[in-house]
Amino acid sequence: MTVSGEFIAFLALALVAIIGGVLLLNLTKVVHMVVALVFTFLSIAGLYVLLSAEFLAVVQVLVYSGAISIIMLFGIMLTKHNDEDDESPSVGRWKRLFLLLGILAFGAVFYIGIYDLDFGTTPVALHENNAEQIGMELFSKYVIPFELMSVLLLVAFVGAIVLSRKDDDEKEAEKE
Amino acid sequence: MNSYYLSLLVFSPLLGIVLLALMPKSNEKGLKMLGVLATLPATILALLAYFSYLGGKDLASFSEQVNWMRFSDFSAIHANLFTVKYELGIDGFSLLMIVLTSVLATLAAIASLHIKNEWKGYYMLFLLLEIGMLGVFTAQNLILFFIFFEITLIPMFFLIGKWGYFNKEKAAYSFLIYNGLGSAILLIVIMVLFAKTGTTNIETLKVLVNGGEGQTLAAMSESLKMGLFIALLIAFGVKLPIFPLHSWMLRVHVEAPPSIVMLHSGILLKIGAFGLIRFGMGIFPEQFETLAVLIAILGVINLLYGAFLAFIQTDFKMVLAYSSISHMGIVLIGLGASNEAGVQGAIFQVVSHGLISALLFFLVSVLYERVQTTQMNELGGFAKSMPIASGFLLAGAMASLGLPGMSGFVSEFMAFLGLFKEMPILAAIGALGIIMTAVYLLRAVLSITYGQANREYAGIRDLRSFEWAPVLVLIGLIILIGVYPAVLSQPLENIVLGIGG
Amino acid sequence: MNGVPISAFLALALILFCIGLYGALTKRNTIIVLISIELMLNAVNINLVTFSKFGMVPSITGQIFTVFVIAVAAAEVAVGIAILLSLYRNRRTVNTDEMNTLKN
Amino acid sequence: MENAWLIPLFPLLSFLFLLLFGKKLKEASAYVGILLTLASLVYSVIVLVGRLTNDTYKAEADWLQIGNLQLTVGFEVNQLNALMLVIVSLVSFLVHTYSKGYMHGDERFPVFYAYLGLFTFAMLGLVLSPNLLQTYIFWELVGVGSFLLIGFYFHKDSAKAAAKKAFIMTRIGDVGLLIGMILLFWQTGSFEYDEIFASVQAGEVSGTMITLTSILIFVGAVGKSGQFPLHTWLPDAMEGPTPVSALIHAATMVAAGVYLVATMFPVFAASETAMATVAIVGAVTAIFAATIGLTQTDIKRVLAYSTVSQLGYMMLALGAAGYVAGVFHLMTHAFFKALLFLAAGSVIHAVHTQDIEKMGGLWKRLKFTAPLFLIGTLAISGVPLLSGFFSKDEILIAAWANGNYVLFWLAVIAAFFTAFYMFRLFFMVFTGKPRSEYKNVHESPASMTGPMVVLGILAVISGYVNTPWFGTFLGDWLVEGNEALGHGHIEGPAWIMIVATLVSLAGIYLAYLMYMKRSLAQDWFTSRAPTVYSIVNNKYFIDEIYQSTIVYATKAVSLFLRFIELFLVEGLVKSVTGIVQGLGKLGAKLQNGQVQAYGTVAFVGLAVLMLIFALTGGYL
Repeated sequence: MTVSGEFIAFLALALVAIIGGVLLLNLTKVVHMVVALVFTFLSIAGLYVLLSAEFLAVVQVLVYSGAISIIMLFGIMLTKHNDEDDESPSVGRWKRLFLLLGILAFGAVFYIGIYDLDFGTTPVALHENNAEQIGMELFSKYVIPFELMSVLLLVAFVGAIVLSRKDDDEKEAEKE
Repeated sequence: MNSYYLSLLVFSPLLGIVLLALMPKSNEKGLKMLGVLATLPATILALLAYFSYLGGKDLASFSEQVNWMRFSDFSAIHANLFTVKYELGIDGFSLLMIVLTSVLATLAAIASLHIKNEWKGYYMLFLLLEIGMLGVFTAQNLILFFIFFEITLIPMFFLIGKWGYFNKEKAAYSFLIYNGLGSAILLIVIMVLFAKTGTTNIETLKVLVNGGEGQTLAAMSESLKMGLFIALLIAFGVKLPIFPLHSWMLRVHVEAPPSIVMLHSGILLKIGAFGLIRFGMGIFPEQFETLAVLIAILGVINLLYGAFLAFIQTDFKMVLAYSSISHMGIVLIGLGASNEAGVQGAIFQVVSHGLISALLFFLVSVLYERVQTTQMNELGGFAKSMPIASGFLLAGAMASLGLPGMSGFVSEFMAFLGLFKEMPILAAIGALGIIMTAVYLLRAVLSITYGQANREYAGIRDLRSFEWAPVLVLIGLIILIGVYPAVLSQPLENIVLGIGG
Repeated sequence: MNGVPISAFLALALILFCIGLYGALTKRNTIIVLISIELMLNAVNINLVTFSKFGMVPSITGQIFTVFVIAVAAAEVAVGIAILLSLYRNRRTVNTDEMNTLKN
Repeated sequence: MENAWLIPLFPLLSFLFLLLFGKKLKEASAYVGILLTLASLVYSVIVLVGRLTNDTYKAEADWLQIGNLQLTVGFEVNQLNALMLVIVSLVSFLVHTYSKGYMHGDERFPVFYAYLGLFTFAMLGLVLSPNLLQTYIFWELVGVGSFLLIGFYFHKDSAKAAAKKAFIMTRIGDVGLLIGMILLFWQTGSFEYDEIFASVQAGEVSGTMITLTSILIFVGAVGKSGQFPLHTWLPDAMEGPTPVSALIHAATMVAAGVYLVATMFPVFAASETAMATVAIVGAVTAIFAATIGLTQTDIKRVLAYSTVSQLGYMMLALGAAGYVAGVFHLMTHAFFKALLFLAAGSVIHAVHTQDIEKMGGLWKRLKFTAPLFLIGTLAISGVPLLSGFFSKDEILIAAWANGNYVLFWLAVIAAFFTAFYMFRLFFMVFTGKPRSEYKNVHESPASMTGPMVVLGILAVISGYVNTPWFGTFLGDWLVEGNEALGHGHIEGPAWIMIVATLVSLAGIYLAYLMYMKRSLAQDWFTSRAPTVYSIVNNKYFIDEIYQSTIVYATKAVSLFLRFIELFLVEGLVKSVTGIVQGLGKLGAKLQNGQVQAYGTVAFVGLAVLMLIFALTGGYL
């Protein structure tokens, strides 16, 4: 296999993504964890570029690295923001081992399934006018799901607001 | 063909349950009276059936069938494929068991007059138990058998757990766990048979499994049959009980109220023997033949093991419990011989031990009611204060150790007669058990009745009015069978010939 | 033409999914659990995009689905954080092992 | 004779009647028992007389059907049966009468009579049985009767132990009988005596099988007849009331073993080994028990050991092919031993002790008892002209004729011992100075002396039915029409009779020297060989040996099994319950309410499933 530039880029991005994930598991401060994950999200965006999905890469950066991470940080700050995630080892050691074994088994099974997967390469033109292609599909073939998605988002936001406001009412009710 | 006689017989205690449910809880006399009365219809019907059989009536005319369940429609292939019918019927053996069950149930109900509290619940469960026992012996297919089998477990569990002695909960749980496991295995066997043959009717199975007319849906290999048979052996071995599956039964014997033990030792243990003879021998005769030696060896082990352990017990109830194990060994010995004499001996032993252990446990109940202990080192000299009860106790022990002229001898004799023909050496070893039986029973009974009274039992009364009935009926039956065994052997003729011939 | 095989992407997605799963099931802080779930969703997204390019029938549909997933994930995070906040107000904790009301 | 089956039913009736109404009848129940046994006796005599002129009568009815096998019950009257019927019913009747005086004042008087009835019923039934199965049935019932009567004084621990011991020791023998009987059944296809004999004589049974079965049946006889090594229960059985000892442990039940061997004689005769076994066991028992009898001080125990010894004689006779001699001695022994026991009972009744060292000088006080006791003593010692002389002589001749010279001399020595210890007993009880303060010693009532007189007469004259001088009537009659039983009378050298007489007189003279004249110190032997004395006095430590071997072995096996029970079986239980509990606890632990835990389990389950699918290729 020739070492192409694309391959080097993939390796680098993959490495960053995995390091980000591992740090998520191993860091102690919650804020640090979230920040570590931002790197993962960013490198995934890079991977999208490699996979000829420029539009998605942009969305990924915007939504994940931007919006979701920020929401998370806000969430942390609104709760015990300097909380350290001290994993009490005595309680969950067996559970963790159990789970680790399960995950390894899971990973192994899937790895067996994918390690020599190759459908052969069919030349495609996804990278040409990527955003336009997506837009065409979305507003022709997938218009109903798209609309439903907007409804879902709306409901979610309304729901989020209601949930976080409800307690205020109760508190006022308690005060009175 | 459809007479509702058997259904009436089996479900007649239901009437008692309904009436009891309507009675007020505190009406002790009424509840007890009703409880005893409610067992009578079944007894009368069973005796009627027995005498009409003696009078020449065909047992087949008692059987009845109603369609009940159907698993998908295979009627194109065969009308009865994968159907389960509600079908009751009796042959000579089950007729005897029904008579035994109903009579013992009535007597145990009388013995239950010693119960001190919660009469309402007690008698309701008691009658439910009776339904289950009667049903087990009349069921003509395996699923119905299994249902009735389970019906006996639940009331028994509560009867032990609620009205027993000090460790009653533990005894009840170990009863439930062991028997639950046993019936789980039984269920597996039934389901495999059902899946393979499409029927659970016992008579049909007897033909199908042994490659008679008609064919099974899926072929059954010899090893599968053997496996099923061994599973059956274990399932009923728990019930019987066969060493080493017996420890639950000891606890039950010691902890359950004696009136319940009368039924338990008298009937419920016999379900194991009944199942082995009916299903083990009936459906898997070849496998039975192959394992006959093993069964006989197990029988001898049971016999000796129970006898030796009974010898060192200090609690009279324990002695009787081990003696039950020992006597069930004789059933196995008879079955292991698997010739006419052996099988007939086994069946005789089933009936005779039912009567004898019921008698002995009833006397235990009488004794316990008066002195609140069954520890032998605390007892002694009862022949002075209770000569009649002691006399009956001695008579019961004599019957149990196989005194001629009583039922125990006939069965023991036939079982050994059978085994000596097939395996003389094993039988000779087993004959040691006859000596040991005498040793431990005399030791136990004499230490209660003979000797000096260890403490003053002033004002202890001998048998009271209602206590006479069970004692007299039981000892009468024991002697009747011992002197004139044809009362039992006559209904058995066809069965025994079918097996041995 | 392309030096990176399809299995490399899939393996990466698998690793990330496993990490996310492990985090989701072991971390005590609910926020980290939420984030781990996001990571799992991302791993799925990688798969979708990969198949949209290298799959049996390459097409843009995979990317469309990714868009949907991202949208749903955003909605989920919003609702999740909202629930978390209201929980925090009630119980003064974000630790999962103290949230065992299912038991009682 | 067709109604001979009624004979045992009279005592059964007595048993049932007294069981039901005994409480009301009090001591009047004695009359019920006496009358009903008298009826048996009368009928027995009629049957015997009938048998003298007619042939064997046999009747049977079906009892039990086992498949194609048909077991029957019935009765048979042949020579031996008829003779035994009379002996049993006579002794039983006499004992019934005697007990009226002896048991007077006992609060369980009716119960005693009921038990006597039960025993007599069983014994008569045993005698009438035409097949082995029925014999076995009554054989056991006889054992129960004996058991109940030995344990009659149930509050005494010694009586309780003796009853238990008697039952269990005989039970050991019974199992031998049972096994032998069943084996024989499968060999010959029948329990009927005549069919068994026919089959054996036709050579249908292999030689080893005959030996095996006859020895097993002999084991039964050994147990019942108190032969070595199962003899220990018989002396202990003296705990029962004395009339019982006279009836059961002298005249009837213990003779049942001899009767059984006599009945089965054709089978035994077919095997030399079996015959030799019987003879050897008999001779050994005879001498063995006689030596123990030398040292005992309890009046009833002396008699008990002498019974054991005499039973040994009978076995020796049968084993030496002296069928007639055995049966003859059985008859005479029944009379004189019953007499001795009843007389001993009379003595005990008078002085309220059984220790002969405390007695003495009773000759003048007990005017009836003493001479009668003397008659019995003379008869058992084999003094000429009394019954014991003739029957013992027959046995010695049989042993000599059979060629067992060792056994013959053993028997002669035993005869010497017998004469010695019996007269030792007699002299110590009745002569010398009164050794204690028995002031109001009085003779027993007529109901007790009457039976003794009858037995005394019989002890004198019963020997004359079979003598070398006046004809061997009994012997000829017994073997009439049955070749297998041997000759009626065996001719033997005349010096045997002289030797026997001399030996018994020597024994008597020695006892006279030691205990009457006291010219020979009583302890001249014991002081010279204290070890031998101590061994004999302790009955060769047989009880102790059993105690330390068989009893301990049984206990050890039991304890070992309990160990198994506790650790193996209970271990099984514990593991079953442990598994169930462990699963339950694990399940409860998993229900901790944490979503993550549930998720973990669900996921791991999924992973395991997938792993299984992956490894097995998708389908199980």
